[in-house]
Amino acid sequence: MSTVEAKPHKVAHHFDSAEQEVAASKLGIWLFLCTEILMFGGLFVGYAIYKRMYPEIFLQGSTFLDWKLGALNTVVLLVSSLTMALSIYYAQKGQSSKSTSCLWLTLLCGFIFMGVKYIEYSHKLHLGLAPGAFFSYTETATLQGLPLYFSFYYCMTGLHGSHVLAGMVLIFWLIIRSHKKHFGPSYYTPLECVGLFWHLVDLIWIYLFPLLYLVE
Amino acid sequence: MSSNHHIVPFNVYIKVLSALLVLTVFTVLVAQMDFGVFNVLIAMGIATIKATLVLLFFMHLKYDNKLFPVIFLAGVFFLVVIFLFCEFDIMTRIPESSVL
Amino acid sequence: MSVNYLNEKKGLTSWLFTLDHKRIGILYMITVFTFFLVGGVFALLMRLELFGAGETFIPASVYNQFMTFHGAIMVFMVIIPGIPAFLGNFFLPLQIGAKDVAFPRVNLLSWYCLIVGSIVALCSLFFNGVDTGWTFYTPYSIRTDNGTLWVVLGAFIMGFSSILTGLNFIVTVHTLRAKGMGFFQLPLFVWSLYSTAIIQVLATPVLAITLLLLSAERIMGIGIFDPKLGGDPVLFQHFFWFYSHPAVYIMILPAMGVISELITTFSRKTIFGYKAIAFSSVGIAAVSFFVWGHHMFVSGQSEWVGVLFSFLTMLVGVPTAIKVFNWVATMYQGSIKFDTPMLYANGFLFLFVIGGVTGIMLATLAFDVHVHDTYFVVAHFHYVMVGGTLMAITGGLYYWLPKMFGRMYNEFWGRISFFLIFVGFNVTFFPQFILGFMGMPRRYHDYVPAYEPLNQLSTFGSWMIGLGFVVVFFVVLQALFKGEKASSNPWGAVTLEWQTDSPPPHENFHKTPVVGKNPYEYS
Amino acid sequence: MLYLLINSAEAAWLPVAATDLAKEVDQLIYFLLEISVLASILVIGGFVYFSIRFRRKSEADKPPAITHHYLLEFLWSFIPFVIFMFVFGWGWLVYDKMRDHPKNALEIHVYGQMWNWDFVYKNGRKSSRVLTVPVDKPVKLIMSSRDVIHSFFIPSFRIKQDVLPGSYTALSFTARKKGKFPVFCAEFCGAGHSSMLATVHVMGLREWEEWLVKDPYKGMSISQIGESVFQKSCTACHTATQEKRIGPGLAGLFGAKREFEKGGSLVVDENYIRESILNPSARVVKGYGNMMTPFAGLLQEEEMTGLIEYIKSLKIEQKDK
Repeated sequence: MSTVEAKPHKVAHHFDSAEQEVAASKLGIWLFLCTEILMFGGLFVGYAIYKRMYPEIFLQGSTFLDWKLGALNTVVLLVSSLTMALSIYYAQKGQSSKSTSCLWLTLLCGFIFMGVKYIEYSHKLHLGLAPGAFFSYTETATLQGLPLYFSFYYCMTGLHGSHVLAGMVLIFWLIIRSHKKHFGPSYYTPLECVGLFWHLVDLIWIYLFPLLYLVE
Repeated sequence: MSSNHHIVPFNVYIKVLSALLVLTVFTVLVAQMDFGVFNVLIAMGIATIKATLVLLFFMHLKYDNKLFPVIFLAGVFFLVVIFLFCEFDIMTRIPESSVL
Repeated sequence: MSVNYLNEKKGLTSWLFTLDHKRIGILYMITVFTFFLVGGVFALLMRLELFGAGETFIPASVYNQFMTFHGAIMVFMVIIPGIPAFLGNFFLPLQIGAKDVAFPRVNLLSWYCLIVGSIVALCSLFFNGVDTGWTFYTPYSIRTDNGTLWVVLGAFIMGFSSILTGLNFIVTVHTLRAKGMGFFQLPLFVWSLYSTAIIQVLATPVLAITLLLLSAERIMGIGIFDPKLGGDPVLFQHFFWFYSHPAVYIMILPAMGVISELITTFSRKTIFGYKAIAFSSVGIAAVSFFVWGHHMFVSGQSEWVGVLFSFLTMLVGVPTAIKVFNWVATMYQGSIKFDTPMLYANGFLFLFVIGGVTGIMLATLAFDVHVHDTYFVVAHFHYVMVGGTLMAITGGLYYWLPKMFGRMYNEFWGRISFFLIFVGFNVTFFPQFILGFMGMPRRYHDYVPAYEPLNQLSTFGSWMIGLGFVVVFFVVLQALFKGEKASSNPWGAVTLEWQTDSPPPHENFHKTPVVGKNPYEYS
Repeated sequence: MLYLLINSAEAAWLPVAATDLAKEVDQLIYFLLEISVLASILVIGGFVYFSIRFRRKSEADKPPAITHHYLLEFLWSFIPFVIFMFVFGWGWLVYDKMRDHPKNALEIHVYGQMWNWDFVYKNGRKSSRVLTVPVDKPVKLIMSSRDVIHSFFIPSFRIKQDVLPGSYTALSFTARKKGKFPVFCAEFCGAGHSSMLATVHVMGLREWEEWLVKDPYKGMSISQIGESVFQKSCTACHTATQEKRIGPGLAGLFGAKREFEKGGSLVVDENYIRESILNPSARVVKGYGNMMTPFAGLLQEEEMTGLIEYIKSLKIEQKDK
């Protein structure tokens, strides 16, 4: 990381042109997003089925969640989506230091999100609101099937959280490359691909928030 | 090179974010009220509007290769398929009553 | 020998870190055949145990582990990666005139996913093994020994291997076709791989989440599939088969592609109904997502869903029938030469027809109720998976061996291997249809004495298959080290891979080909 | 090998059809077989004939380029489609009859557990491994599992249904033949899967009514009661000798010293046997898995006493025959 000189991107040997390379990368990342949707989707389908089977359990479960924290995290992720998109915008314009700052902001949002998540998790685990077999909450009377709600809560937010973490690692990698001036108007494919992934993580949270925190 | 790619204007991004934030406030407000069976539908409707905004502008679907929305929707489609079949199964199972 | 992908670089690391799709294809070949050997030994041991009623030489708990390992290895580590990741990796870029697949690094990563996944799965041996069958039905898989967790996680990781391969193929077909090659100039093997890739990308993630939930079930007792905590075990079966039924088309579609290539080449005649075969591949891939419930006719799912799934399953039969008829029609008025690959192609047709008609039988509701989970089902899917896919892999191996290694195999012993495998296969599995009618359930370590004669016959057959594959192994070894040099196009085939050297150079073609005609024009 | 074939030809086919529905299923099976054989002969015969007729005569052969033939292609898509729809409809029809549970049926509860079948009749009579039903009377089995998924399969009736934990499934039939018919478990359920067998005993109505009210243990000694409980509930995993199966053999158990998986050891007495039956996971013997289903609530007091006395009476046999 000693030199901060712009390094022009070299098209991989098996592509004829840069356009072909970009097209391939974007098609690849969209297919990957599709697999992500189906993977999360399995959980959503399970959620929908059990919510219809046991509506009372899900209603009672959601009262244990603090919608304010959920809303805060929603805002954080939305803002991070903006900064991610702006980072690409500045790269397209050739303003690479602004692009890098936007990436830093995105990473910061990721940290805030995980911090809030940590507060929520530790509070619940402290109360004994753990998934499935580890459920030990006894302070107030609860429905018999309540652990099932928390199984879904932890599986869905856990899988989502792990994706946020993965996204943060990728963004950190982008920051390093951005400092080395790898990106510019002619080449910003990694920014775009990681960006798409990050937006998808945001997209999933857009659904998770009302489903888990606001069910009536 | 890829400089011929469409650059979304700066203020479009800001408008989209504002819309998303407004919708977030809206969904929280709506959740305080009771619309009976429509509760879930409204919540999911708002979420879908938000998701569409993210897809179209942040994820550039509006300006990009038309194959990408097809891929994305294919994923959603098969989710709907697995959901419908499973629900159809569970709802049409005939419960056997115990007689002992 | 001139410079080619085999001798261009030397040393183990040049193989382990290679980004060349051809070398990765060879890595897959070695992996798949190694696992095939292991899975095959388990199969032989199982058949040996079933030689007589009562406990022959291993107790039920060990037998169940053999059964599970045989199933899991053959499904996840042999047939699913078999044709796409081995033959597909090698020949897809060659057939479309590309220098490589779109993402060579991802391609290598997918191989490592397979390796890491299988190592994780094998770790289960240190935790009392696994005895759930490859289907991991809950709640049994939640209750039984801890080895299950490792196999489930291993299968999860191997799923990524499959997803990444599929993703890579779709992008490659879309972006890297040679100039002048439209979608309807693609060879049919490519069409079949493309259809397979769609299934891999769309279905495998659902398996991934199912297996993740099953792991969570074992670690934390989340209860989503456990009736004790309010979960529904039948829902697990829905989720599982949503992947695993399309998965059988991941196994058979590429085999159909190989057969299309073999039949047209050895009949020296253009394929009959190119578009019908191409579209039926995509059609099968699409419909395959709507039929998974036919594994569950007696599982406790509702009658209406059963009827719906039975109907949809019948629909898959139509494009499959179209393919078979088109292959037969291709042979009409051809100039047919029975080299070993063509023998395998004909063997495929023979066995696949039987596998196909029994498939229609099984899709018929009332019929299925009697033979469901009996040896009839075992025989049916072996006719399709072994008779279909393995015949195609072996046939494809003989067909492309000259291209891959620049050497010819021994024709006489090639044919011997075919006859051993073909006859042995029928001796092994045909009696199992009858056992199914008699009512012998599958996954039985022991059976009532009335089933003994047919089981013994079946065991004899298994030895013949085993011997047949030993012959294949030696034929391949002999070809690799002592085989005659192969010309660039020993069969007179017309697809692009035969227009470059045998073996091909690092970037496949000395001059990037330009395509101006349909893929199977013999003139 | 030929000897084997001839020898087995007689027995090697569909088991005797003991209900009207089974005969209907058989008709469907025979139809499917006939049409499948016909189709296979057509296709296989076709390409075998082509293979011979159109062999390569010389390297200069110039086969015609036939790319398609719409009428033919339509026909070989449409005709199979019609046949498939026909068998689909037929299969549905018969399946619908299988799923039809008559209102006035005699209801019997069935419980599956690793690895045994228990049957409970309305008057409280219980039996294991033998399901006794009257001939010519509709019977409905209401089935559930105590542990994992099993499947109740009666080949002679051509019916099968998975037995689930946590919910009920049902199976109906009207037996037309007296006699004993085997029952298999058809859903993999662990080490004892293939020994999870039972028998359907179809008898005359009068005979069945007598059986229903008979005290099964009448005139038996305590130890004989134990033996009959052992024979119907325990033999999938235990033997009355020292031979290990899924669980330990029981001969010579009483008074022997056992070491446990979790450490510790104990000399087997009445209390330990009782605990091992009612709550087997409490102390699992070294070298065995925690597999046994708890029998708490499933045994009457006299059966428990009987089992203990029976196990006491099992002595190690002299191994010299």
